[in-house]
Amino acid sequence: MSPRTRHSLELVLDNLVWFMLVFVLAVFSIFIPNFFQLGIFANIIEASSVLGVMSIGLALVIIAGHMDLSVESVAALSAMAVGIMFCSSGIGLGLQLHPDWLMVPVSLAIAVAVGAVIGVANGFLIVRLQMSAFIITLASYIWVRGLVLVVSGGRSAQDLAPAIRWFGIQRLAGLPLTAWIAVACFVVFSLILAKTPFGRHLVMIGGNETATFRAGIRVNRNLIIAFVLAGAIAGLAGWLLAIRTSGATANLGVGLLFNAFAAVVIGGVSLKGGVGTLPGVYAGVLLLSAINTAINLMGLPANFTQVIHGLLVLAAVLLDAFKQTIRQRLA
Amino acid sequence: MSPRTRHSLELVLDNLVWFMLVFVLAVFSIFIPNFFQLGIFANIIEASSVLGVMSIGLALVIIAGHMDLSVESVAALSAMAVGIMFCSSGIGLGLQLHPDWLMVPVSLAIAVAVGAVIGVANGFLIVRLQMSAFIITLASYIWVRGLVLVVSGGRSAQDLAPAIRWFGIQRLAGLPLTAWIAVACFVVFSLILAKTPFGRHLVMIGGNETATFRAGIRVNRNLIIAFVLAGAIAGLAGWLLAIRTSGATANLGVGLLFNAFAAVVIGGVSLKGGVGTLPGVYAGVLLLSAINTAINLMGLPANFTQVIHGLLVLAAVLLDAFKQTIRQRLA
Amino acid sequence: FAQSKGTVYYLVPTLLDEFQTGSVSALELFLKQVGYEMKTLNADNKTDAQQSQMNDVIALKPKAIILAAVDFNALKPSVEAARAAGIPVVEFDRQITATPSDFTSVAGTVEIGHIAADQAEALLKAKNGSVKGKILQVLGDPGDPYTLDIQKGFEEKMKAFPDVKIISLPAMQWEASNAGTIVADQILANPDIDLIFSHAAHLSVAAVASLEAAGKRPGDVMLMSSNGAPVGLDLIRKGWLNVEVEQPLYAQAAAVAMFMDKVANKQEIKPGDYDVLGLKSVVTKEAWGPNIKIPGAAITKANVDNPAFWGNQKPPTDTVKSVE
Amino acid sequence: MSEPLLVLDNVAKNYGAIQALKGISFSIGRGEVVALLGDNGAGKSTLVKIIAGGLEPTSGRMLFEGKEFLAKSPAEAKAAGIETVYQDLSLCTNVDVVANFFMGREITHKVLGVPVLDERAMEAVVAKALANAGTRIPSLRTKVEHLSGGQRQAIELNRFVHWGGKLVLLDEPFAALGVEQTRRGLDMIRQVASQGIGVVIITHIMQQAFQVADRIVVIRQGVVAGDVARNKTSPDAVINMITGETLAGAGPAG
Amino acid sequence: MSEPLLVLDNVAKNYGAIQALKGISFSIGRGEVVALLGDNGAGKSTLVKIIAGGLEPTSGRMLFEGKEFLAKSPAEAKAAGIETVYQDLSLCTNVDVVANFFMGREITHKVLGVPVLDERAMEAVVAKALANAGTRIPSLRTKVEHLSGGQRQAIELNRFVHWGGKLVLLDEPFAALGVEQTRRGLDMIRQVASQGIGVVIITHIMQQAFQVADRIVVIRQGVVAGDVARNKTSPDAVINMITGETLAGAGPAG
Ligand SMILES: Nc1ncnc2c1ncn2[C@@H]1O[C@H](COP(=O)(O)OP(=O)(O)OP(=O)(O)O)[C@@H](O)[C@H]1O
Ligand SMILES: Nc1ncnc2c1ncn2[C@@H]1O[C@H](COP(=O)(O)OP(=O)(O)OP(=O)(O)O)[C@@H](O)[C@H]1O
Ligand SMILES: [Mg+2]
Ligand SMILES: [Mg+2]
Repeated sequence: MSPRTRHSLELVLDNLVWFMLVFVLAVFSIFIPNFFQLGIFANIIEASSVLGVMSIGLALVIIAGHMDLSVESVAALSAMAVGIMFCSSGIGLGLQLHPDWLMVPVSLAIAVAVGAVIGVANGFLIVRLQMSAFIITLASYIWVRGLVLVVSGGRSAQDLAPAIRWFGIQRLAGLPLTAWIAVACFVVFSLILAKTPFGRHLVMIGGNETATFRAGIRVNRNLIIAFVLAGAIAGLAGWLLAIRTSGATANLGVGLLFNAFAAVVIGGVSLKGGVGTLPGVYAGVLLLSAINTAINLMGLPANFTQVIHGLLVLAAVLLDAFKQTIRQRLA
Repeated sequence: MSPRTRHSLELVLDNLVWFMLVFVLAVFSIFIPNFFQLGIFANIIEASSVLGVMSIGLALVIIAGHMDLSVESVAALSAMAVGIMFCSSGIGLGLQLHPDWLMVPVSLAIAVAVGAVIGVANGFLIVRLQMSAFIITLASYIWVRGLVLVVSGGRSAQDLAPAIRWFGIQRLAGLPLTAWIAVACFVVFSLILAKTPFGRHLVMIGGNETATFRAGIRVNRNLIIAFVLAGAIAGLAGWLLAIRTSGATANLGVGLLFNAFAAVVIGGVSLKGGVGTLPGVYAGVLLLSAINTAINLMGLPANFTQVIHGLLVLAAVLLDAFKQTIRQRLA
Repeated sequence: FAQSKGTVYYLVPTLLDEFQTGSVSALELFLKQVGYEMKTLNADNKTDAQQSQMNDVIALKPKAIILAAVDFNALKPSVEAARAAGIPVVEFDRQITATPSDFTSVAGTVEIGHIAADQAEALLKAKNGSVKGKILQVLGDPGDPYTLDIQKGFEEKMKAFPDVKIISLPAMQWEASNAGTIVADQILANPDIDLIFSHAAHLSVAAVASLEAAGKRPGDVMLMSSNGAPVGLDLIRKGWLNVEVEQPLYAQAAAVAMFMDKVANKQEIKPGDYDVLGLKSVVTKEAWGPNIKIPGAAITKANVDNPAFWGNQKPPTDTVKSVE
Repeated sequence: MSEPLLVLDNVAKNYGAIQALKGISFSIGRGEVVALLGDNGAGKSTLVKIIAGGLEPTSGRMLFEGKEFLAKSPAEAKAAGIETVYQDLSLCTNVDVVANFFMGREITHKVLGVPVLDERAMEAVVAKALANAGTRIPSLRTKVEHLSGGQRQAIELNRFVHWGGKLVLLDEPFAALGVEQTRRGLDMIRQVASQGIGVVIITHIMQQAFQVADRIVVIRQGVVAGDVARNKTSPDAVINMITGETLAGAGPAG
Repeated sequence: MSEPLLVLDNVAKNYGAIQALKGISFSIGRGEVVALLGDNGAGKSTLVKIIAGGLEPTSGRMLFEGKEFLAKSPAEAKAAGIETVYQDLSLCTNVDVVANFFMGREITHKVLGVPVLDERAMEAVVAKALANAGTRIPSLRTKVEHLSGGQRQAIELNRFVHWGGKLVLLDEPFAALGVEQTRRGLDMIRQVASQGIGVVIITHIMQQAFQVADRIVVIRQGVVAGDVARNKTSPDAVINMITGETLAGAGPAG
């Protein structure tokens, strides 16, 4: 075949998940009543913002050859911290700052800080003590969620300060600001990963840690930064979560972790490390969110939703299998 | 240092998790009132049987360089199948076979078969389509649990046929037969992994799949077998779960997956594949079970338990970190 | 309450839900008043975990075990084991009918569904003149019998009204933002939804957040939820929530305390009417043993500030006394 | 010589846009040692992988013992009697020397009908093989990850002798071997050939080629640039074939 | 010659029970090329890793430019001016040639104060370097996993030239290189040395050693078995030093 057709085909393959997304959306629009409307598409993007942000941090550590199971609990803890401080009812203390907008940076800073601290803990234990990231962050996953229970006493906070809620309500081009924040994060971190030495190093560490170590790259430092980033970003996700639910409950965010992993993998990131891009991950996130929304609109008996959900995810992934076969053809 | 001391030290390190277990048990016995009694130790072993059996299958695929997230849901499905057929109340159909003992092999066969079928599906997709085991089995994790919801309608079955329940009640040397079944599984599969060509091949595949492929080992065949085994063993775990519960509930076994992973990793199996032994895994299982029991007996405010649990797991793992440092000394 | 009469264990199914957390403090309070220490174990919604806890607690030989089962009937074997070991078992909040127990104090989840149905009927009639319209029912986890029973009760009563359409969707694992997504999507797909019924108040909070984000104001869509958590009451005060079906948490807990002496000492409990914190309650002898039923109530703007509602977080001042 | 053992007929291989092999044709006789020479990136390893069943050719055909032949997998090639030593070593560094030596062909004895590994028997064989090759290894039970480059290559090189077969493909088998080990390796190859086994050996060291080979085949940029009997050529002549004139335009080619 | 660049004083290394190095002492001068020879498993790579900061010696000391020296990590060694080419290639096969060539030392330009990779500049440098080395690579943007053994080694070997430094350690750098590439490599080493950079090169091919080295150091079973100026010895003599008489007792030791 001609180099040009080959080239364009390569392009399609490299961005397959995006084409999958379009395909899936098309199918849903045709077969699911009420699916095809701007509002729904806006919902898909809006609903994906928390998961999306969380997936960024997760993708970073996975690309660097490790993983972080604690992101879900970290997000919950950050959300709870924000909730307790800036909610006016439930267990909220209803903290007030003047001028009001001051609460935005402060709450954000708190959320991110909480996440970063746990990220430091994870990173330190994993890198310095050379422990398996899986088991360390699994422990964090448990004890951080436990911490949420402790600080909240199992109760919930609601009525987030309007100044903060504003991000969830105010819309720009039909999308709430929270969604735009997620998009912005993807743009920024995509650039960092693709264009800066730091990003390049993460990819190479994920590919061959020994090689990078021998080449004089400060592997430990980079890895710890990656874990801190993962934590901090999870904190941001928690902030968005609090805004979305206008407060925080003890079980907030339960189940996000698996979706984040699914999104990352569907997005083309290899769990072996060293392979993957963030735009792909965002496509994966949107794909999952689309599937969720579709299920909400299909109106099937409640106890069928989960099977359908699993099978749809599977289907989405199987599409990806074609990639291999087609590549074979090409070669 | 003298070769002999070195040798014995190596021995300790290689079986560190067992020493950790003894250590932990000792500490608990000293500091937790009522912990030190045969009944409690029996409980620890009894409570660990389901988790233990499940961990065997998981460990096999992980050692072969892959993973299986579906084991938890598979166990639940098998349990539900057994529950629906042989339970006399709830959604149970109260199937009767004569002579009674016939129900034992039949129910067992059903449970194992259910698991094996799903194992085949996983294995086929992963090996033939060369998909990431993580994402395929993640999908299974979701849809299989969904299937449980569908067949059960979210309801539960109780009053398992006494002939089957018998395994959970009849005790041998203070332990219910279910516990002995788990122990037997560990013995058998430890031997298979360590002493047979099949086991050897799994380990080598986990170490370097290309090499084994080039050496003419039927990699795909071995891997599919591994996944089928994982499924079938999960089915057996489900059977034990049903016996333990004397029935099945829609969300039976939720959370076992994480514990299984923790046990496997604490047991010294590397998630990168190619490293690990089953006795170590059993030690890991007992360790986690001991921690759980300890927490139940400590009688601390309920909303602190989860934090404690996470931190104890962490502590258990950290002990493992010494291993590295000591090895350094040795070298 | 001078010296302690001994320790009682409370096996709570989860602490990720305000009703359960509330039950811990309420039981602790009332049991103390009648002279018992209480220790709590949290099963995190895991049936098998709760079974292990039963086994372990049995080894501790407490005065009694108060069990709020993760799954209504799956703990049958454990209950039997405990009673065989001479430890009385009290069923709290979640009924176990498969095997006898020493005392049962539940609001009756199906009944909650019935009350909710009555309220829905009234609300729809008020809005649409007759009982017709669309209801979005946000369930909890589809694997949780608690939510399924409420659904059962609600739907069997609503059957009477053919032109009421009910859309039911589960918020997996009772997670709030799942509920938020469901509402956000449905409000677009079915703009004509009249009433949203969430099976827990904290789900309503997320629902409200989504409505707000969709530009709705209080009253545009009617809301109703069950279990009477504080968050629900706040939403009523704000005008978002029309009705909260309250579960009489305090009364349920008080009842357990009132009969604890009899339970612990294995004396029989006489059927009849009892006054529990001012609520008229009936003790009956059922196949599964003595059973006290305490009517749930519907909370509206009218009575929202009544301190009897546990959602107001004002534990009753008058102490409970053991039944003689 | 009788009909050749293996005949390559215009074998070509593309990796995506890259033409690694543009059409290779030559043949190997029974008991013949062919040295396959060529510049880096000429396509030697690619060719070996195709014969060994690790890669599918884009076009062309092969005759093995006169019959049409195409191995879908290394297992098939092995079954047909083709042993291969790959350039990028293929050992499982997570297991010990013995396990690697017997990878996929473990010696077993039945216990209650179940095949059980016979470690002792295997260890004895390995010890003998490595002794003959003159390779010192601290302990046959050390994991391969703890071995030196040469020690690893020795394991891989000596495996094939043990299994014989009909055709042996050696992709730079001496690259990491010591002087003595290389000498013995070359002797071994001659012995193997004398048993009527065909041998293809890839190397970049001229003397090695001239010491052991009957025929020399040179590949340049995916085509056969020369195919001569050893005794009819000289190292310098071969080197010219390898480099060709094209080297002027060395460096990255589009 | 002035004070030596690097002095090894009785450096020893144990891996658990295995004594890989029993006490090595020799020195390398500025601009001097030392060929480090030895049998498989003699301890050459171990020694290199110790100097390069990848391994901690069990005992012994080193002097670098007269000062006590012990690199805790490769980064430290690099900072001190020691460049290393490892025997087991250390490339990230998941990224392209350019990325590997500049691993850890990327060329960047600031954009709003943020360092951004300057791919064009880097690509130009790599193209030039590889052209000089006479290595053909389809495209500098192909991932290294798609390159041939020799092509990979070429990348690694040519990195160090670009970075110079004070001391260069080459562990069998030509093992996979073609004839022409090897020739150019040897020339390059002489050039590097002529700039006053010390070079340690490990190889199993006598001519290479005799072609490039000023001095030849032989290690046998972890001890220095010989340290002679090239022009005072002969390949055969060296080979005897390498193999020694001990070979009688070859095969698994210990
Ligand atoms: N998997 C692959 N994908 C793309 N190109 C490849 C792949 N493998 C090899 N190539 C290219 O094919 C050409 C031939 O590679 P091959 O490994 O056969 O060379 P070689 O003759 O073995 O070289 P060397 O002597 O260095 O081992 C090289 O240009 C290489 O870049
Ligand atoms: N990580 C390790 N653990 C244990 N033993 C090791 C380790 N690395 C090397 N050895 C042993 O130390 C000895 C020296 O190894 P080294 O790699 O230095 O040899 P070498 O001289 O480089 O050999 P070659 O010429 O084959 O590369 C060998 O016997 C090897 O088995
Ligand atoms: Mg090659
Ligand atoms: Mg070496």
